[in-house]
Amino acid sequence: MDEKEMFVKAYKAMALSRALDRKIVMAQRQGRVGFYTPTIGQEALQIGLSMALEKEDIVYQYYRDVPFMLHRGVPPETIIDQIMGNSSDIEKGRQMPSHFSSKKHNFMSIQSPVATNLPPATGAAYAIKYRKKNDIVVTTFGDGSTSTPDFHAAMNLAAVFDLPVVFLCENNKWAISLPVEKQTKVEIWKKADAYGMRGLKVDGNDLFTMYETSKKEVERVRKEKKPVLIEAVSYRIGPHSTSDDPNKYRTAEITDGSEKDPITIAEKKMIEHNYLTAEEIEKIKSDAKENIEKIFEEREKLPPPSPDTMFTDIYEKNNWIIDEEKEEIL
Amino acid sequence: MDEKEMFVKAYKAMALSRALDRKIVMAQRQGRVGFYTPTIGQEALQIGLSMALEKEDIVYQYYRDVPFMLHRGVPPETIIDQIMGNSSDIEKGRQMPSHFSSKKHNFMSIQSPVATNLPPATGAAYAIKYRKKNDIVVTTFGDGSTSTPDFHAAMNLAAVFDLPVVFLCENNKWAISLPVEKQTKVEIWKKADAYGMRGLKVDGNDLFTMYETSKKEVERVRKEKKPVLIEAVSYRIGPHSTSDDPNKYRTAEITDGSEKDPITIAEKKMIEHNYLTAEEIEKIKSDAKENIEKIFEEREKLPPPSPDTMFTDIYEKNNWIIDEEKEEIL
Amino acid sequence: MSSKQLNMVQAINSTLDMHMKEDDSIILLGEDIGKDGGVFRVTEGLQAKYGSDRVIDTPLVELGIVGMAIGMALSGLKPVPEIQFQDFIFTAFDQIVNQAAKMRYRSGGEYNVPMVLRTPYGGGIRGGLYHSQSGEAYFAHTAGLTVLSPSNPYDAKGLLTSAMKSKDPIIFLEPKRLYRSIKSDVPDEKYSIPIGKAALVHEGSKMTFVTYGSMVPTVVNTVTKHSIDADVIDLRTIMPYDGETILNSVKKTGKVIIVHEAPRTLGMGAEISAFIGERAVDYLMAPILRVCGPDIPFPYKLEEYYMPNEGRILKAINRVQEFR
Amino acid sequence: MSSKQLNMVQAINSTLDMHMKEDDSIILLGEDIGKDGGVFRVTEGLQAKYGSDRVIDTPLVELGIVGMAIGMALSGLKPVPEIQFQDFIFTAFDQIVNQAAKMRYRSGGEYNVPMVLRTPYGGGIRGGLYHSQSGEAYFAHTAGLTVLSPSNPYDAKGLLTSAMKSKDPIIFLEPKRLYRSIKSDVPDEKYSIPIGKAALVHEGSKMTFVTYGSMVPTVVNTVTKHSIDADVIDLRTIMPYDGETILNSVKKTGKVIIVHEAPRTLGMGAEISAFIGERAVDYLMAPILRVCGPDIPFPYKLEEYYMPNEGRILKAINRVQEFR
Ligand SMILES: Cc1ncc(C[n+]2csc(CCOP(=O)(O)OP(=O)(O)O)c2C)c(N)n1
Ligand SMILES: Cc1ncc(C[n+]2csc(CCOP(=O)(O)OP(=O)(O)O)c2C)c(N)n1
Ligand SMILES: [Mg+2]
Ligand SMILES: [Mg+2]
Repeated sequence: MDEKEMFVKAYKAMALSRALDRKIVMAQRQGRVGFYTPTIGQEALQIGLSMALEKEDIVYQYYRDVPFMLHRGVPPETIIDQIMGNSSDIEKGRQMPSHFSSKKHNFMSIQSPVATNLPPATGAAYAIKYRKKNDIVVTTFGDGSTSTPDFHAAMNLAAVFDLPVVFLCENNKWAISLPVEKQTKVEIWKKADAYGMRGLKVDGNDLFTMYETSKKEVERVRKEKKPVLIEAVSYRIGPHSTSDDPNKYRTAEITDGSEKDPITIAEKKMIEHNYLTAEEIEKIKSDAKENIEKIFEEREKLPPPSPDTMFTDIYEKNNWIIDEEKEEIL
Repeated sequence: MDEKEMFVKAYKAMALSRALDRKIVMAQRQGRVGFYTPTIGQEALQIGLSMALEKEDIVYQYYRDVPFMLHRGVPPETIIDQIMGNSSDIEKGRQMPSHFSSKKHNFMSIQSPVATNLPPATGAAYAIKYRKKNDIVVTTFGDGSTSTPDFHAAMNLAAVFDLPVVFLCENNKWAISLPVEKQTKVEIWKKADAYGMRGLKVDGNDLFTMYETSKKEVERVRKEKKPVLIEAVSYRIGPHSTSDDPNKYRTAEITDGSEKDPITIAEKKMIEHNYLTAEEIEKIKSDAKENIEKIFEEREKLPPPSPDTMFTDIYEKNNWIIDEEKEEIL
Repeated sequence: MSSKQLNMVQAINSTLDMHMKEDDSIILLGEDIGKDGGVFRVTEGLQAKYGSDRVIDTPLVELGIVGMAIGMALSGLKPVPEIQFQDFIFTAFDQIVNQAAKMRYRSGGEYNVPMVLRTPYGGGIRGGLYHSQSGEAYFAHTAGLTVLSPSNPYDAKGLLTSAMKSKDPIIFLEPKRLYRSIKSDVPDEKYSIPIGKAALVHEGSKMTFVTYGSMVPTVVNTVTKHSIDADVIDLRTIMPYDGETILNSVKKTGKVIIVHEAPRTLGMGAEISAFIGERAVDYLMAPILRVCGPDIPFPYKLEEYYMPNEGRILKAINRVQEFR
Repeated sequence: MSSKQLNMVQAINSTLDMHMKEDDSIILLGEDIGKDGGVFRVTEGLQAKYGSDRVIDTPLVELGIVGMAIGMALSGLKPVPEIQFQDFIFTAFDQIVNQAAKMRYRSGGEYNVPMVLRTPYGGGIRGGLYHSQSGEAYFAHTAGLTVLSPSNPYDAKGLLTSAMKSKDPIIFLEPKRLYRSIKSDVPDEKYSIPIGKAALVHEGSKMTFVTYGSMVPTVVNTVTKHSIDADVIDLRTIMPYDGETILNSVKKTGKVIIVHEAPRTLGMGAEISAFIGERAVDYLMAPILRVCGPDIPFPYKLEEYYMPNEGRILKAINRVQEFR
């Protein structure tokens, strides 16, 4: 793929995920979706990193990574099925919306307790190194997540054992209602110093910068088998989740979103680089919207999982206790 | 107290704790003591800091802080009673040796899970600040403890809330069998940077340096109500505990201990400063030894706590379950 | 005596307010509890009223919230930490189990930890695996902890008031399913419901229900609707549970059904059943049944199959009725 | 078939060695397990033999040890993390309860965590509050975990071999009190003891003992010494426990005594008792008794009062014998 194709693909994923985001937020307001964590504003940083990865690389992502997943080839159907918790959902309707999984694309299964995906990411990287493979592991998390025990544990282990891990902090400046200045007194990328790890900050709103930086860093991690902490600076344009009311705790720092919106920034550059024309951009956007509308209507019709699916996958094989409880309940 | 008196007191505490240490290690070999974590090598750094504190300051110490406790006025009897777990033990024989408590001296109760004393230390500091008092909190821990979740949590909270806490890392270079280079890739004092906290390293084997540094730092913490991380560099001359055999994992880096031994260093300086003569030093040492011998023999005769003491202090008042179990057992 | 119709969120909010007004040693701390008023709005308005020193928005670290609260308690304050969802408490589990619970004992009584840890628990809001757990058994199995759970706004106020007076760590479990679904008449003045005393919320003679928290309305409604001649015991205090009240009822009825949302295996039902099996086996006229959550993670889409409901309770009633 | 007289430390060590030789996906990790050979010497010699890549000395972070092991397991390795003392596992509790235990379920079966978490547990070495805990109930209450505990060197090898074959997370609890106190004949070749199957280690007809881990020798010795006509069931698998074997015995004897070191309230005894109360109440000829650790922290000096012993077991025997 040449640069142009690559960026066109990236832009399309941005547009698609924005369309999906809008649709789900709307559908939630209409009572058609239970819950959702909007990703608006974090498209560029996720996709910029994704562009730098290989298919075999493993991602321990978090709940706000829909753009990442879409760019890496997870079909919107898979995303929507999870959000609906329908009978086609990989996870069999077990998890809240936004807690995706897709083994086929080397995305792991998302949990709610924040940052607890980080220590397992180091284990995956250990396995890669032990097997002398060339893959790397990416793990993502928010600014708030840097305060957790799991962040500390994972950062130190990755550093001590020289593991090929990219720690991507998606600094959207907020952890629900807590601004990042109250989360910690330093810039996040500097936390890498405490572990003897490389750390850096990058403008996460600019797809092009994000890609350039990611490419360099990913190459280094792959070659040197050493971790890096990338702080991608962005902004949580939307609410924390559909249950959240940001008016309680923040005034509208972003008036119309157009200034810092990574999609607007990407569009300008796409035109500058002659990768896309304004018309093509409009077409991509309206196609994305249409596409998502269609898929959503379609997937919404799928039935919920059948009740007996609730009683599998606790273990490889049910024990007698679960079988008995299943019988009592169903 | 003038400087001389202060240092003489400090030296006496060093000598006393060394004598006690020797006695307990020996008694353990003779089967008269169950377990112990020797403190040899860490006397100067603890006492140097202790010299800089006020009586009201609160200490969340760890299991290797006997010198600290002795210097701050905890009688050797109290220490030995805890080690023996006898009927005079403040803790009623409930804890393993080395897990001391002395409210009277503002020492907290020691737990085994390492570094879990650190988050509570921040709460104590919060209380001080909230009540507009002038005290500070000191919390101590080893180099290995910096890898724990609790270290990370406490450091960040102390920094974010500007709390008057001295984090004293007693870097004795080992965490049982793990050398500090394998614990983390950076020098410990630098970890403070990750929290926007002041951090510094000091020669923990030199009582005088340790005192000077502590005095400055303690004053700053008290005045500015901001935390500090002090890495006091030392060496674990003895085994991790009486159950440990260091030959399994380390060669004898210290041949005879005389070079880095903080007591030897202190003695030289005491003589240089004309605080003590060589004869006085010898006298202090032999007095300490004699004193400890006497106390140990005495305390060893005390009976164990009576069995019914086992069934108090779970709650302010026993519930019926505990009462019933007590009756069944006794 | 004046009173108000309040839901549980309002009852807890006003009780916290009442205590904070009287006692400046009370400090609330947790994630999003201040400006935001808590994700369930339980602490709404309290930061505005008492300042950000007393209603602290903390960084994202449960271990730190609990650990810090322990230190506050040891220094004479009365901390009330909130864990946003009980599901997230496990990162702080060591501080709870190894520090708070054992402090008084290990220090020979020198130190104690008067802290009231509040946290919403249980299902009913489509929260899936990580916003629905009922972990009371983990705490009830831990010596040194006291575990409370109200089943209505009136009890919430009374139990919380007792908790605030306790000198030991309290785990105060708020059934989030009942936060806004029921109201009760809550007196304006202070009152307390003693720790360790259950309530007989329905009286009868043919069987005994033992339950607590979110399942109390479900059981009472089922019993009422189907005119079942049953005692329904609302534990209110999960640990130490009120053995006496249970025993008196069982000796009268000879039949027992225990209902809770938490997984069956080693859930509170196991302890209650064993307690009865130890001291009232000769009064039993039927098997002791447990109607509980199954031993599986809590599912999102099918949550109504997870939580005990009228149908399952009726099945259990039929089973014990068949026995004679 | 050749065999050797081994103690439990030796049996576990040689079993790990046997599996590691065959399967290079097995990785051991933990504090002081490599150069030092583990504080109980269970992993002695393995780092020298298999290298520091396969027997990893980790930094001091249980949460990281378990979390890293989970990631290894998800990437096709077979990690065997060691927690130095079970008492220290709580800082890793979230990774165990919310990650390892729920991974298969939450991912719809896409991912699973084949990890064998080893940890010494229980009293008997004068370890006080933090080197003596028996926390099996915390794990057994957690859906998704399998909990094993051997009571002798032979079983240790057989159970560990089954654990190594499991595709799900195993909590392998080693009763440290028995590490060196008993030997048994351990065959050199591989064999496995099935998960979920108890052993009837003493046969009789008048009463049933249910026990496991460190208490098995205590119960068997008491029963033998006093010629008690009793079944003694060694669970071996704590979760899922072998309900069938328990039930068969109880139906025969009508009297049950459950013995374990862990605190009584919500200890495994509660579950076993409730299980019996649910399905064999009409066979019962005496109260179901529990002889357990009390609901207090584990004391140092008076530890012999904490752990169930011959005297307390005899008292329980007398109590059930009086009943008829
Ligand atoms: C351990 C834990 N505590 C609390 C929560 C509740 N919670 C969910 S997301 C969130 C904020 C996370 O902020 P950040 O890491 O910055 O990610 P963002 O949502 O901003 O992308 C909180 C507190 C949780 N999920 N897990
Ligand atoms: C959470 C926890 N994990 C493991 C242990 C076992 N352990 C006791 S001390 C120790 C090493 C501590 O090293 P360090 O912090 O450097 O202190 P030092 O003993 O060297 O003074 C370990 C691993 C423990 N007590 N707590
Ligand atoms: Mg954020
Ligand atoms: Mg050390």
